[in-house]
Amino acid sequence: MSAAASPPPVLELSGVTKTYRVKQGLFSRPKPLRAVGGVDLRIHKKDVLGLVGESGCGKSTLAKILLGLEAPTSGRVMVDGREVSGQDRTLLARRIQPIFQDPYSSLNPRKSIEDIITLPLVVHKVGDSASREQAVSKMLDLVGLPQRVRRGYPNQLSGGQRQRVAIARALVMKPEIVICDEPTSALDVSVQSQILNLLGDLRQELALTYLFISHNLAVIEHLATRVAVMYLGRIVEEATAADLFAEPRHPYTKALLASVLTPDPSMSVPDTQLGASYPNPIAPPGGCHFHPRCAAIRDICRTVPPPHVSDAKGHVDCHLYAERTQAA
Amino acid sequence: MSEEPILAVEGLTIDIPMAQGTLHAVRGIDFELNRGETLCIVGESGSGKSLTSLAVMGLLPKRLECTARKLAFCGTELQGLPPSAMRQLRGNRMAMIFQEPMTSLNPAYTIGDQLAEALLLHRRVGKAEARTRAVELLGKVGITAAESRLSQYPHQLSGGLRQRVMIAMALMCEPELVIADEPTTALDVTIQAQILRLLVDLQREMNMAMILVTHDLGVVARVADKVAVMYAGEVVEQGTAREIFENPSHPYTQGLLRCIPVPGRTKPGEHLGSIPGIVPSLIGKVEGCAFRTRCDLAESACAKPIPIHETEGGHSWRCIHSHMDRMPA
Amino acid sequence: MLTFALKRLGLAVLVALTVSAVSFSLLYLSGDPASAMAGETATSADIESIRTLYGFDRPFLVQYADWLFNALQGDFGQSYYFKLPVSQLIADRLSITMLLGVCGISFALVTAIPLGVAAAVRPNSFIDRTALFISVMGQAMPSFWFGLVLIVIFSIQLNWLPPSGSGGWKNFIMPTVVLGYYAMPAIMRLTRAGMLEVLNADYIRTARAKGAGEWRVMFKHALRNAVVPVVSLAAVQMGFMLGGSIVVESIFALHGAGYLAWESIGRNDLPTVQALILVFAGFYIVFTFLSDLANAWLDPRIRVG
Amino acid sequence: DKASDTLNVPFTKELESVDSYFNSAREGVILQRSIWDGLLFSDPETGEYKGNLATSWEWVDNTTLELKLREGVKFHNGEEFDADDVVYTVNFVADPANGAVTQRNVNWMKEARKVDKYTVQIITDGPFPAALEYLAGPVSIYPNEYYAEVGPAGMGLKPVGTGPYRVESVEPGKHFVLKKYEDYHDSPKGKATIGTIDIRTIPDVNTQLAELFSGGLDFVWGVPSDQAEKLEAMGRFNVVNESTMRIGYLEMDAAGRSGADNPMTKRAVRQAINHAIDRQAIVDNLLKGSSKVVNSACFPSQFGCEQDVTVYDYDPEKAKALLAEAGYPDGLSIDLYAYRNREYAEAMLSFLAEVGIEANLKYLQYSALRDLRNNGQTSLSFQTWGSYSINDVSAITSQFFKFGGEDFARDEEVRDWLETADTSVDPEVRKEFYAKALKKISDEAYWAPLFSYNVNYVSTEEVEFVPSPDEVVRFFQVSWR
Amino acid sequence: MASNIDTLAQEIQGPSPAALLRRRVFGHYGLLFGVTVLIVIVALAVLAPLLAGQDPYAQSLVARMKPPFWMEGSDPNHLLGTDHLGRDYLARLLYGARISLAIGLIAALISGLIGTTMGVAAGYFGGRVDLVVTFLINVRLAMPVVLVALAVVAVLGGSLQVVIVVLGFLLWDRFAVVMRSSTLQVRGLEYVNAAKAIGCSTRRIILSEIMPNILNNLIVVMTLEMAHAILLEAALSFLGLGVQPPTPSWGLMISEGKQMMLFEPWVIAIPGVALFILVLAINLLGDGLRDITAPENRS
Ligand SMILES: Nc1ncnc2c1ncn2[C@@H]1O[C@H](COP(=O)(O)OP(=O)(O)OP(=O)(O)O)[C@@H](O)[C@H]1O
Ligand SMILES: Nc1ncnc2c1ncn2[C@@H]1O[C@H](COP(=O)(O)OP(=O)(O)OP(=O)(O)O)[C@@H](O)[C@H]1O
Ligand SMILES: [Mg+2]
Ligand SMILES: [Mg+2]
Repeated sequence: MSAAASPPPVLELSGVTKTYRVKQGLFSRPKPLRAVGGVDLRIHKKDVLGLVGESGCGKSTLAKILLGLEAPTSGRVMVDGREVSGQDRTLLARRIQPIFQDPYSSLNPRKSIEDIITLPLVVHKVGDSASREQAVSKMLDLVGLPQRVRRGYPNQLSGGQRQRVAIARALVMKPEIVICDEPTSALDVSVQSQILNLLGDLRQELALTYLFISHNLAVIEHLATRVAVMYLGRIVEEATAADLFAEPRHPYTKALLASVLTPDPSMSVPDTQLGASYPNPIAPPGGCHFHPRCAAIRDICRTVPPPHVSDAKGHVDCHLYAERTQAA
Repeated sequence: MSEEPILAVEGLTIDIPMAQGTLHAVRGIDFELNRGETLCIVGESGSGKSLTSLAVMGLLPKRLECTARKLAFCGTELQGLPPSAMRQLRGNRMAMIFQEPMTSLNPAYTIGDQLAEALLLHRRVGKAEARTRAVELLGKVGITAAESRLSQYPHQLSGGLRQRVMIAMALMCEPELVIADEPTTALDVTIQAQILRLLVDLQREMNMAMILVTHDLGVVARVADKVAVMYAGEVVEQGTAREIFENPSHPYTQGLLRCIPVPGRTKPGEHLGSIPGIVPSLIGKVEGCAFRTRCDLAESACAKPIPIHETEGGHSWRCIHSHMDRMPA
Repeated sequence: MLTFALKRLGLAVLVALTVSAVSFSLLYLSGDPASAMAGETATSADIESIRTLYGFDRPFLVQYADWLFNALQGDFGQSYYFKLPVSQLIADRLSITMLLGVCGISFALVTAIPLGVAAAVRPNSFIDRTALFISVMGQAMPSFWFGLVLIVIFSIQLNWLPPSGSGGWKNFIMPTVVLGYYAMPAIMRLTRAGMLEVLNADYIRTARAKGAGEWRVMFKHALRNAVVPVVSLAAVQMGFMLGGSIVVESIFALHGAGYLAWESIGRNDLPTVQALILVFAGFYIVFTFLSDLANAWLDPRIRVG
Repeated sequence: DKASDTLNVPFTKELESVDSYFNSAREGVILQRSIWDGLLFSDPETGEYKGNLATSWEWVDNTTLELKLREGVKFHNGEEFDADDVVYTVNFVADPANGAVTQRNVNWMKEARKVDKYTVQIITDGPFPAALEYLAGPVSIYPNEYYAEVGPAGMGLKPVGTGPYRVESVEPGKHFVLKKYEDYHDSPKGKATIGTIDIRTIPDVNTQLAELFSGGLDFVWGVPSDQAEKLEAMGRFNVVNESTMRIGYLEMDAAGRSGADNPMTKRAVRQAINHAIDRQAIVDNLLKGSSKVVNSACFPSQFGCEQDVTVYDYDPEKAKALLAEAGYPDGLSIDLYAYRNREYAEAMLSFLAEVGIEANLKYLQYSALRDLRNNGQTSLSFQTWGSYSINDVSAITSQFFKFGGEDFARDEEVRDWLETADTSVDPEVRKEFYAKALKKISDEAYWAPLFSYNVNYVSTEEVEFVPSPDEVVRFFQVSWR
Repeated sequence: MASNIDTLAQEIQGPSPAALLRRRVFGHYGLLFGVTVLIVIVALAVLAPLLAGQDPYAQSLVARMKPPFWMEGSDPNHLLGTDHLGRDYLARLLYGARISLAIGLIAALISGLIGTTMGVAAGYFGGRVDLVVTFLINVRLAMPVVLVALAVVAVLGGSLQVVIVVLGFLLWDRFAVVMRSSTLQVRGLEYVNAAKAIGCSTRRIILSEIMPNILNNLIVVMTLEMAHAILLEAALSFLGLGVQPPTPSWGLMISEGKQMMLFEPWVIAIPGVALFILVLAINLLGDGLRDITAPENRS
């Protein structure tokens, strides 16, 4: 927990921004869309950083940047203190591996399970065919798939099984960091729990670090050690899981927590106090992006972007806390 | 009880002819719904929830074979009703809200046109009147500047707004029964809560009966008066929400409840409960309990016809075990 | 909107320029235009004098630039063969081809869309199979052969329709059928596929849930969306059809632009061939442009950003 | 048809221009004969020259022909015909700068001079014995004022002449309507009988026949022999066959223009090819009708066409032997160029193959083939020549053996003999030297003369028509039965 | 009394893609018909020398225009009669199948190579490459194929090779369009991202992740273009600017037979029907392939 003494973070982002140019109608010229705007983030070894936020807020884009699938428009990505952009992509690929949301499209339907799992080894020229064979066996055991699936094809597996294959593929190179982009949101709850349990076990066993993206706060709470909340491309609050769930600070985080529906028949549907309008990412609102929906809005929020308030617990971008710290 | 149920379903069966054989997608389910009540149908993907709700609306694709001992809306048997009579009910006295707000609105027409269409089809009203009603309902579902929204096209709205439009559209004719098929699954958590709240409020206000189809137990717990838990085409357990959550009696329901992490209840990092295995295929002959391949308590008797246990409070479940170890409340 | 139109226009001009450059170099770099002009009984001296007279001895690029400069002003030069301005010649012949094209595409649309819709409404039914059969036949039937067969049946055996010429509406029936049948299968299939896809769309279920009748669902909700790609295809087909009218016109002795093209190729009448390629390309470009506009009008997702 | 007094006929080819000096097609000649008149008229049956627009003529010297003109003739537009018209027409077309398409038809004339209103002199470019033939044929007289005003283009769109038919309408290349000219002068051509001639261009013989069946056409010519036979058998149509002056031949590169090592430079090879082809079989089975095998390099009826030349009969064995003798015991491979009658060419391929000559057919457009020929790149080609229907051997031999672009013999002796014959006005001298040349051409087997062509004329039974050997349909001689 | 719940639960694996494919192939009558007919035609073409029993080039001017066996006056030596030069029609028909197949196949291969390269490059790299390729596709689509093909053949002279090459260089547009959109589609799928994240080279991604998944579309377009090329060749030959005689191309046979079509309709009927059947079979094959491979069944 003591930030100062700890070794450098395995993964560090500073000021990462990604801007797309999107065309809306046939007749309009492309407009910039800031999918990720100035994100600072650190992930320490064996941490599970939960990243939550609503659809379209830039979570997947951030994940793609970390995986080297997209180049950030600006900002730096550092792995073990070394900047990534200069590094060889294959090096990055050995250390950071993904698990995607859709277990159906994340596996090449034309390849056998064995081929899918050994692909990283083949690409990085690790071992010979015999050792790869062994590696597949080991991975299948690890993710709890029967050996006989190795000659099968993705279409013969259920969603949960496919996700296990994806996990096996991600882990076969023994990466340090696994980026899980909503790995369970396409799965049924009964399967989701299997995968969550598996991910938890693997983390213990292999000392993995996760960036875990989800919009299910219950899942995040269950798995994450730290949580970052994203809104319209920015991280608006970041803290340890315990702190964040015990004492959410940003109004958006509060609303998110309030909208978690625990299966408790004695409660009714909560009122999140959020406005109905969802902002357009192409023309984000001025000032604090969140202000049109904020329950605790003040005048300043409409015009001035919120400050970046850091403290021992983490950080929060909100005018409410800026004043409090100033006052203190 | 004295009042006639608004919807009574008995022995609803849906078979789908497929290349490999017949898929018994829904196998003899029963439920009843009274005026002003909310029934939640909950179950995993593919368990037949959507088919059941489409069957009630009479919207099943023709090639599916649907039979029931009884399928009555306000006492009227729907089976065998001529298509025109069925159309008179649809959108008028019973309405439906679909899961995908992104694709459930016709991209070629304005919001206003699509809202008005429902009313124009069933009421003798003019265009202007239909518009006024549309504006009124848009206001009701929390859409600001409703007037200007009428001339917008679906693609210009965000998902949450579109789902509100869908709700407004369903309510145009003040139906007595609304069937919402996973109305919030595709939405963000915050918006989901808003939409659910809106639905519940409107349902109370208009005293509609509502069937809410979902796979989210959290939603069920908060919204439902009655719950039907479906597994592989059968209702395995049915009862009041309180009964189901406090006294889950079918091993599947119990398993489900153990699977979900609950903030404050499950400990972070701890193993969650899980249900091993996968849903069986329903193609071909299906006998006995469909859940037995995944059930800890399975016995050979599970392959035989399964009795239904029913308590006095209307709580019933389909299992060979009548008295289960109850989950600690 | 304006920038869009301008951009499309710019692109269209660029496409047309490239087409003209490609065809110009194909045609002029090989073969000897002077000899072509001279006619069948000319001597080598005749040919030489023509060569210098018309400037065929100049460098290729100069000739192209010259041609292009004039073409931009609507002057495609003189037909070597008819000794008439090519533009006048083409204008004269184009009316028949256009008429044929319009008839052909109308025939294709009028048969293909109802068939496609009917087939999509009842997949695997008798009508679907019939439609499929018709389209498969249409795709496999060599149109020149089809034309000959029609002549044998309807002109010779039955003596119902005149085998050639362009005197009256009867003359256009067989060419229209041959040309239209060539374009029909693709349009029908696209209509069917589009309707099938649209009929499975969620918003169709929504319309039904509102209590809309089948016809309303089919025509107001489904067809409107399914027809968008059909419009583009019809435009493309129309462009192809004008180019493909060569075969039909030569079978039915219709003196349209297609037939002119064929004859001009045989006569090495390069300015005419060149201009015709450009005109056909121009039509294609114009049609696709119009179809884009039509689609924008049909599909608000394109129209309003 | 008879009921409407309209003769519906097809043209096979799109005519480039109706102005007869600016087209080079058979169809143009047909129109020319109907719309315009020449100064003279050549009786198609006897070949005798008669006065038409001229009434008498006389050679003043070797190069000056003086003609008396017919009086009282009016052009279709009412313009009066006189010496000015002749002078203007001749001087216009004889000037190469004006670009008359077939220079050969007009370049023998230097100029025309008006003597008085009804007398002109035509000055030739050197002695030109065939002058009368041309004046009776391709040289027709245009109205000077009108022609000066509209030029060839205007004449093509709205032709005006003195002929038996006036032009009602022209859609260039597509459709021509002729009307009987009621005020036609008392010409040896005779007055037209049919009121309207409606000509549509229908490129395909089949379509023409289909139209004939369905009543859209009354009269069709150039029908291939197979179809003609069938039509005749049907009994619904009149089928008439007439020979033409066109002959087919194989041209061989004896001069080695396409390469000195070209097998065609060897006389034995050329003779072998002569022996290899069963011309009689081709005539009997493919051309049929009144076609004949020709042995000399000209059409037999042409003046000076010597028939007593070496004849190469069909003898494949001898052909093989000759090939072996020439050093090709295993045969050889060569390209055969052709531009018309693909089926005849195909048949020849097969005959050549039999003696071991593997010929690859290169079937080209005429103009493309002519380019190659003029560049000396065709070592073997199947050619035909119709001599512009001029019944004089100079119209064929002099075209091909006087070191022009199409001369693949390049025989100086032959050239000199032909030169002598061409420029002499003494028929006996001409005959003698043409015979010498033709004999040598045969001996050396520079060509393989093949056969003469024929034309089938098919009409409905209402139509009365007598063909002439010059392939020219004279509408004014067609009548209803 | 094992009900299928017990058995199916054990059997985690469904049928393999190959098995699924087999099942779909045998359930598709159009496809089966197309394949069968095509196999027969290919067999006939390959075995032409054995089956024909005659030289397709051997002429006999005295035995011209013999009618086929079902008509009066037929010659048992010439089952389908003889053409205008007395060549055996059956032999020409069989050898003609070779021509058509060769033209279809080679032209489709050439255009497939061009179009696929362009389409995949455009779809995968996007940006400028895509702009250029889209532009070229537009240019190509704007050119009237028949006209350009005729013009080029007229200029270069018609021979089998020229026709094949010209068609090959003209018919790549559909490949480019389809391959581009397929590539775009596949490129957006997660497994391509996964392969990138693994560190696969661009070459490997294109060749082993993208190509296998768009191969079905490629094959479908290939068959359709093959049919297209065959029809176009026939049309060019019919118009006299295609393959040259005496090559027994079906289009040429129709063109030559056209002379007699009013009197002897079988002359054009035989090669016409042959052409029709061949193209029909190829199209049915293509349609069938599209049907059975189109929606990759999701469990
Ligand atoms: N390739 C792209 N081109 C243009 N815009 C893009 C692209 N990828 C993403 N975007 C836009 O960037 C924003 C962020 O997208 P992103 O996929 O990162 O969101 P997300 O938080 O992962 O959402 P979800 O929860 O739905 O997966 C969105 O508005 C999206 O439309
Ligand atoms: N039109 C159809 N044709 C074939 N099978 C169908 C069709 N509609 C549904 N099914 C099958 O019927 C079963 C039940 O489907 P249903 O849509 O009712 O499930 P659901 O419970 O609504 O699932 P989800 O949560 O995924 O919406 C599934 O196995 C599905 O594959
Ligand atoms: Mg995402
Ligand atoms: Mg559903």
